[in-house]
Parts: sequence; C-alpha cells; structure tokens
Amino acid sequence: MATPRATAFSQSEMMIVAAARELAGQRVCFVGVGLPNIAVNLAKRTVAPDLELVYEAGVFGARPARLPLSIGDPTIVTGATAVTSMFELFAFYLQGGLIDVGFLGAAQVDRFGNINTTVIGDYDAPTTRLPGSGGACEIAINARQVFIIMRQSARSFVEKIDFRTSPGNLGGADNAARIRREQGWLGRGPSVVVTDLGIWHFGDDGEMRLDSLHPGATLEQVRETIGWEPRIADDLAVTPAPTDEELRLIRVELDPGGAYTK
Amino acid sequence: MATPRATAFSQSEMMIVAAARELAGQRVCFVGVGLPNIAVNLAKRTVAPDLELVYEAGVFGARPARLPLSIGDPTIVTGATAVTSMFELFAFYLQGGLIDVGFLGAAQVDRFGNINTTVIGDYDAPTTRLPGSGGACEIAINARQVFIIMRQSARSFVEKIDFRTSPGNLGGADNAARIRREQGWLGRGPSVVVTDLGIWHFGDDGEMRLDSLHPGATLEQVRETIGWEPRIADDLAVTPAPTDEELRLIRVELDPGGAYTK
Amino acid sequence: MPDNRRVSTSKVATMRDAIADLVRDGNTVAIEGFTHLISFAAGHEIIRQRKRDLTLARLTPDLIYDQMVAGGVARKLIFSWLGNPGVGGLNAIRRRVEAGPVAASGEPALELEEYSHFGMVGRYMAGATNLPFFPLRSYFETDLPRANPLIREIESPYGDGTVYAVPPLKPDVTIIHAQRASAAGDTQVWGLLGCQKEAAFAADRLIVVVEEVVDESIIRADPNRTIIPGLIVDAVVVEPFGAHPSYVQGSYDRDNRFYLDWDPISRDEAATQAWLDEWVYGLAGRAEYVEKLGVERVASLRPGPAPSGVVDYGDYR
Amino acid sequence: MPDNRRVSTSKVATMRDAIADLVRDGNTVAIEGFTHLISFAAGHEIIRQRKRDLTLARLTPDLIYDQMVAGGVARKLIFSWLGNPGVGGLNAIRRRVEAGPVAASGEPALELEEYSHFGMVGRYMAGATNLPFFPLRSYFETDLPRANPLIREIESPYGDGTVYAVPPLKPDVTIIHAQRASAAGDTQVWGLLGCQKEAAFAADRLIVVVEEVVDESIIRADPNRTIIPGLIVDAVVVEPFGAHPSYVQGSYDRDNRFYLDWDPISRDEAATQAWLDEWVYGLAGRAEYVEKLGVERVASLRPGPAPSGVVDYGDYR
Repeated sequence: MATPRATAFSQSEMMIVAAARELAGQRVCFVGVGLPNIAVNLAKRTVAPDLELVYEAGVFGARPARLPLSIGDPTIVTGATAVTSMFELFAFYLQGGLIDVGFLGAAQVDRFGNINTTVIGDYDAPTTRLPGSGGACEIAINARQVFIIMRQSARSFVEKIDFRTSPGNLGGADNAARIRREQGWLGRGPSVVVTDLGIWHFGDDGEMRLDSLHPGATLEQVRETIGWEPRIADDLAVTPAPTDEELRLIRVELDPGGAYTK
Repeated sequence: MATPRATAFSQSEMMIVAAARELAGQRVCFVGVGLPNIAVNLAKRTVAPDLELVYEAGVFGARPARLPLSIGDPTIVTGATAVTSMFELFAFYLQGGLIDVGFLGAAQVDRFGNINTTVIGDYDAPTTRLPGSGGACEIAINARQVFIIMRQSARSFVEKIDFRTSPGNLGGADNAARIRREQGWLGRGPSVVVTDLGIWHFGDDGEMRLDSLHPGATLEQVRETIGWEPRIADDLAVTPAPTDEELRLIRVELDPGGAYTK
Repeated sequence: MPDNRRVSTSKVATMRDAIADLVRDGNTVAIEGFTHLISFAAGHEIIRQRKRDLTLARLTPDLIYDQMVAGGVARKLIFSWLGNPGVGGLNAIRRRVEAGPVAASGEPALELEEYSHFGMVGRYMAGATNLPFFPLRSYFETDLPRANPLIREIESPYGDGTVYAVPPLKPDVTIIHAQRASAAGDTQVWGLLGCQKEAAFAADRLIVVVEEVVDESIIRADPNRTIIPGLIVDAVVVEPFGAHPSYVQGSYDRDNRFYLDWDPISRDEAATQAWLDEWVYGLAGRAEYVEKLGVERVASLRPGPAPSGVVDYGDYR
Repeated sequence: MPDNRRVSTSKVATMRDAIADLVRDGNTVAIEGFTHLISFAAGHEIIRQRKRDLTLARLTPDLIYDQMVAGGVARKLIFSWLGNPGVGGLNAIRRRVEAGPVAASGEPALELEEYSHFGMVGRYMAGATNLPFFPLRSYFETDLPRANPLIREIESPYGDGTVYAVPPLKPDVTIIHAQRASAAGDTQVWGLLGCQKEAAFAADRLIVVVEEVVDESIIRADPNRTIIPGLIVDAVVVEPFGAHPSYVQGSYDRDNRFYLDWDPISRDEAATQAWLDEWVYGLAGRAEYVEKLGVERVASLRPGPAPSGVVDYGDYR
C-alpha cells in the first residue's frame, strides 16, 4: 500500500492551519480580518465546532455568506445573532471578560511577546507611521489569552521594540504575572506565536520558545529572521502538514480567491 | 351683556392649570406620571406646543393613546419617537444637559426648595419610610430648572427637612449658585412651586415667595399649611381661574376618568 | 462561504429547575425590568422554593419584592425607589423597615442599601464592564452619601473638580423576562429596555424567562434587536404571561387592578400570607396561575396590533 | 386621549448649506461610522468648500480623512487606528506625518493625538454624558500614556487599584450617515452602530445624512430602532449613495475596488490632487458623483433582500 503523497501547500496555508489547531478547546474568540478570520473559521469547522466569534465592529455570532473583505463587511451582520454598539462590544464583551482568545498581529514583537503597531523610529518623528493601537492594547490586557500571528523577519522579531502598543509578558513571566495581578488584568497575556516558519509558545520565564518547526522550514531560516538568540525546545517537533481536508476547507470554502493564502 | 359665569373647578385642576402655564416657552420636559403628566400635556395643547416629553422610563417623543397609568405604561412606547435604555436616558439626556424642566414632588420641602422623599424621622429608624430618590436627586442636579408640584400642609412645608434627597437652593441663593458653579452642575435649581393654594417663585435670596394666590384660597390658609413665616409678594396676584378650554382639555382629553383631578 | 452553523445545546429549562439549580440561599439576586417585563413568575418560584437570606437588588422593588419579602426570602434590599407605582407604598417591606432593628414578627429588620436610579444603573454598568467604579454627576449636596458610605467622591484627573462614584454590583443571579429568545438564549426585547442588559452582563448566572422560544432564524433575521447573547445565558424558561401583573410590550397590558388590589392586601400581614398561600404556595407554577386568573381577565389585557414594519439587512454574497 | 402631534419644523437642508452653516474653520469635526455609514459626501463637501484648520476626530480615519488631509482642510487628527482597512496605509496622511515638523510641501506636519478604539469611544461617551473623564482598563504597561499625556491614571475610591481615564471629546460638529430619518431628524440605523450615538450626543452641532427621509409614522412604528432624536439634530441632508465607497446595510455594499484603487492614487501627490479635481472640486455635489460613477457600478453594489421580520408593539388604548 503506497503512502499517499502530501498535497503541496503554501507558507500562509501552514500558518492558518497551525493557528486553527491551537484553538482546540477554546470557546469565544475576538476576530480580526485576514489570516485570523480564516484561521478561526477553519477551527470552527475542525477542532473547535463550538467556537463563538466576536467581531470588533460589534457583531456576535456572525454567519458570513462570503469571506468578509473588512472587519465591518455587511455580510457579517446579515444573519448574525447580535449586533451591538462599539461601546458595548468593548465594555461588556472584552473588558467584561467574555473573550477567551484575542488575535494580534504586529509590526514588531520582542522575545516576551510585547507588541508594537504604532511607529518605527522615534514617536515624534517616526521613520514609519504604523496604524496604532486600534483595539489591540485592550485586547492584550482584557482577552484571557492572546494568539499572535505574523511572518518572521529580522525587522519584525526584534531585541527591542520601538514603542510598546500592546503589553505581552513585559520583562518576563514573574514580573508580568505580579503586575497583572496587582492591576487586576483579566488577561494572562500571549500564549502562542504562529509564524510562517513555526510555532512558539511562552516558557515559564515568559520568553517565547520554538516548539515546532513547519515542514520545509529550517532552524537556519529561523535564526536569520529573528533579532535575538532564539530559544529552541529540546524536543523540537515538526508541525504536521495540513491535511487534505484542511486545505480543501481553506481553498474551496474559506478563501476561494486565494486573497490571503497565496 | 352678562359676564359669563366661570365654570367651577377643583383645587387639583387649578394646580394643573397653573403648572401648565409656567411651562410657556419651555422646550424639553422630563415627565413623571400623575399631576405633572397632565400638566405637561395640557401645556403642549395650550402655551407650549413645541414641548418635547422625555419619560424617565426611557421614552422620547411619546404619543400616548390613553392617559398613562404608570411611568412605564406601554401606551407611551407605542408610537413614540425613540425608546432608549435607562442608562442612555439618564446619561445622554439628563446628565448630558438636554432637559430644560424636571418636575419633582416631595414629602417635605423647605423654604429653599430642598426636598425630602426618603424618610420621616431618623434615617436608621424611620417613622415613615418614603420611596427614596428614584431619579429625583439627579433631576434636581442636572435638569436646567426644576418645577415642584405638591399640596401644602404643615407636615410637608417644613422649617427643616428630615433628609435632603434632592438639593434645591441649599442654604440660600448666593451659596447655592457658588456651589453649583464650583461643582459644575448644569441645573440652576428650583424655579417654581405650584401648590393647591398658590404659585411660589424663588427670590434673589433663594427663598420661595408667594407670588400668586389661587382663586378661593386665603393667606390664612397659606400660613396654616406652612412651617415657617412665609414671604408674600408685595404685589400678590390672584391666579387667573382655569379657562373653559383648559378645563375641557383636562376633563375630556387628559383625565376623563378624573383619576388625578377630582 | 457555506453555512457556518453553531453547535449550541438548548438551554431551555423549567422554572422549577432553573430556580432550584441557579438561585442559592444567601445569593444576591436581581430581577430587573423597569415597570415592563418584570418576572413575577420567577419571584413566585423563589418564594415557593423557600429560598432564604437573599439580597434582592432592583431599581424599583415593586410588588414582586414586596411579595418576596413577605414570603421571607430576603434579608436585604439594594434599590433606588421603593413604592407601588401610581398607588402608594410597599407595605410588607415597610413593616420590615419601620419596625426598627427587630420587627414585630420576630424577623430581623430588612437591611437597606439605597441609591438613585442612575446610581443603580451605574452600579450594574460597572459590574457588567469590570470597572472598579462608575462615575456620575448625582448626589452633590444631598444626604445620600452619608446614608450610604459606598457612594464616594472621586476627583477628575483633569483638574476640573469632583464627581461621585458608585461601586460595581455583580449579582450572583440576574433574572429577566423578554418577548422571545432562541433555545440557545439569544434574547430579543422591544419596548422599554430598563437596565436589563447591564444587569444581565453583570451577573454570574443569568435566567431569561420568555413569552416564547423562537427558531434561531427569527433572531438572526434582525440581529440589532438582540439585547443579550446566548453566551451569557444559563437557562431559558418559557413562561407565557410570566410577567403578569406587569406587562409585555405587544403581548399584554399592565393589570392595574392587581396593583390597586395589592395595597389593602399587603397592609394586613394575615391577608398577605393568605394571598401567598392561594396564589403562590398553593399553585404548582405559572400555568396554574394563569388558569386561576381566568381566560376573561387574560383576554382583557391583550392589546390590538401595532406592527413595527420591516427593514432590509441585505443579502451580501 | 387624542392625537398629541408635535409641531416640528423640518430640518432638511442641502449638503452645501449644512456644511456652510455648521462647519467653521478651526472646528473639531467628527465624521463617525465604523466601516459602515461613513459620510464621504460630507467629507467631500468640506473639501469643496475649502474649510481650513479643522481638527478631525474619528476612530479610523479611513480614506475619507486621507482625502480631507490631501485637500488641506486639517491641522490635526484625533484617532485610534490609521489605515486603509484590508489594503494598507493612508498615504496622504503619512506624507504629512512622516515628513517631520515641516512637510516637503511646505505644509506644517499634521498633529496627531492618539488613543485606542475603546479610549476614543470612552472620550465620546464622556462628552455625551457630561462626565469629566471616562474610566477604562486599557493602557496598562504601554507607551501610549507617555505619547499622549491626556491618558491619565485614576485611583478607585474603593481601594482596589488604579485604572486609566480619558477626557471628554465634544466635537463642534458631528456628521453621521444613516439609513433614514424623519424631516425632524429622528434617525434610525441598523447594522453596525459604531459609536455614532455617542459622537452625536457629544457634539455641539449635528448633521445627519440619510439615504431617505421618511414619514414620521415609519419612525414611530418602531421606536426601538431610533438611535438619535431630532432634538439634537441641526440638519437632515438627503444624499442617496452618500456613504460610497463605504456601505449602507441593506442599501449597498462596500465598493472594495475603490479602497484598492486609492492606494496607488494616494501614494502620488499629483495623482491625489488630480483625483480631488476630478471627483470633488470638479463636481457640484453627490448627485453628480453618483452619475459619474455610472449606473452599472451602482447596480453592482446592490444586495439582495434580507427582511428583518415584524414585531408587534401593541395598540394600547
């Protein structure tokens, strides 16, 4: 009996599949558009059928008839369970502690999962002006845990971020846990970083550790795309490749145009 | 040509008519049920056709098909312009400064228009437990001005109220104006007290002054039903009796059962 | 993208089970609804199950808390306006308050913690949004902060003076009545909204009592009408006419006769207990209550139709 | 009780008159709407009338503020997220920010005052409700309070720690787009609500732009759908398709092609100004804009029907 040949897949598809699998057992997810949206919807069809989707724009229980093009696409409203004002969404759902997982992307991240989406360079005279916080800073503080999805590069995985927009594990786990407790945060901070090369979890000291390398990626690539000497798990795994069913769901149902997954 | 004989009327009818006339020129009124409700609706049909009615329960632009039996009667909802949550009603409309006139009743009032609706006797062991503030304390502070409607009696018009639920002119006008300014109140406090015997306005020193005596009422009655030596205007007027049209509106349209006006 | 169906277990329960499972002796319970949608059915079941030592929170305790206090379930009230609206006082409660430290009946006096309406709403708001306080421009120059030391001053960090704060209120159980919900608990209300949403999100456990359970597709056809997501609902109880003698917009009118009748009944302790025997302890639940009320009285409270009209959400695919 | 008709003067005005009368040089202006119901028509009229020195407030400046900044109307932005959603950056704004104190064009750099989404919503909330600050659990351990000293700490009066506060934002003018309003300005919206209500109540003056003016009876048939009362509205402008290229739930879809097209246009200053000449200065108003867009493109954005269903408010008399 011949072993079936694995279907070819892109790095983006691997990222999405890896992020979706991390959602196993989660209940309520704060959804952004793009990769997180596809990952969340893939998880709902595979490892987390009970996942409830909360969109920042004020939608709960969306049932989009097409892939939403923006975070406020009308297709997430029609047929949803509830629509609320942004005040209520942020106050009752997010700050009120109902969100289990929030997704964040970043222009810069450091080893402790602290995130910059505000400026590259000096705040008052930036080299690059980035979008700013949006809801990211309150997601980082109030969502029970945070998943980070972003591609690795020496510009983005940096020793020191230029501006802290959203707090991660601050200067390390002990310090972060104490500060969160003292300030009454609901969030426990970042739990996973899914990149195009692998899956990082946060160790007891609050620093990210590469636990799994995606098929085809190398440790050399990992080191080239990161600004500090990365911690690698002793029992480094290889991420199982996307299954045919996962790829079918992405390609046929979730992103038939390949807008996010090429 | 014979002078037409005036139609007989009750003290309650006179109170309602006097209160309605005071609303001339006003724009937005916070409505309670009972006498204020009838007064406001009479004003809208006579001296203040542009009056906008805001009900504490969360209704703006009510068009009741019958006399509402309670502040939350379903008839004030059907056909209204807007329904809001109580948070929005109190926060956006009242605290936000949109209310020109709020009506208050009272178990006790003092010469400066300070009001008690909480307890008679000691707070911790009251002789009579009254309803409490409800929205009264915030109406007194945030409505641009306050109209008080209540019957006079020695038990209710007292030298010293047992509990200050809603602030009036505090210890006098100068003091009250300074405190309101310093604390940033939107309200200028009480402007009129309409009773079954007459109409009181507040003088420059913040004390109520009898400016008009209702037809049939005497100064002796006024003094018997008040706990301090009342101030009487030099040019004390006699309140013009209700017109036939005012009485018709009350009896035929606003309170055909005579529930509030007997 | 094809159907994205949520796998949701039904939360539909009987009133008996919902109260037995979710309301525990000593709990803080909020049955909310400002004049509209007051769950008398839940209040009666709490009396019937002889719950004890409850702290009852509600802006306007109304007849339902007067009955519950008469039934001996409460040790404390948190409120802003204590009365029978349009009629007078709440007599069972007043007997437990005016008697001083120990009531004539031997029961301890009811503890009172009082605010203004906006103060109570602010407390639920702080509870629902995980804030340590809610600021408001009430209470200036009144005796209320002296009567209730939980009402405190707070200074603006912008140097422009002081306002007042109230602390969060997080009921152990909130109970609301609504026109309709799906079996998963997605709940829609129209007419007066009171502070049900705030009280619901503030609660640890939430019971939604409805006139009818509807198919999820009816909820999803008008998502702006949803005030509470099934996510925070622990039980959906179907109890038609469960808000009587208060009312449900579009379904039935307030039964004003009962509000008037309650005044003389409640002035007399024996008459009050006899009423509880007849209408609460003596009945298995709301269905028997409605039957006892009689078809004529129920029919007399039905309004004529006043349809909302339809809006179009648009089908985007 | 018979009819209780309100005597209300119509507030219907042309966009030209509304902007000319209500928006003044130096004003703080908020055109709100989170992805949905963005009044591009009002933004274009502000450019066309060459208003100057405006402070523009908005959670997500989006393409409309990029165009307004390119048109030279703004000296400052108050915002929480600066981008072309799903596409990239806002290039005209970035040119005025990244150039340092004085932009290459000779224009002064755009002043930025930034918050998070909830911080902006809290600012409108404080403005709408006359609070000196709004408290929230954001900003802990971030650089935002250092970048913006108006974000301040505030201690709970209950001894349980510190949260952050934002100050009230009270725009001189707020402009919102809605599905419908009466001539008196009573405004109904469905779909995403953003923070339009808060921004509207916070404003000194309010312009409501609608797809259609409807008879008061349609508003009154469904009062829970009303988000803004005519009481606070200064002008009602009827401007069908006035939110294009953003969208109106049930009326038209977001024109994503334009969001993509704007990226290369806005990267080039000359192309940007040419676009403004062609689509803003060169047109008298929105009707000409829609005509220029063409019937085919407009038709391609219309969704199929998805009716809300009807609820019954009940006729109580």
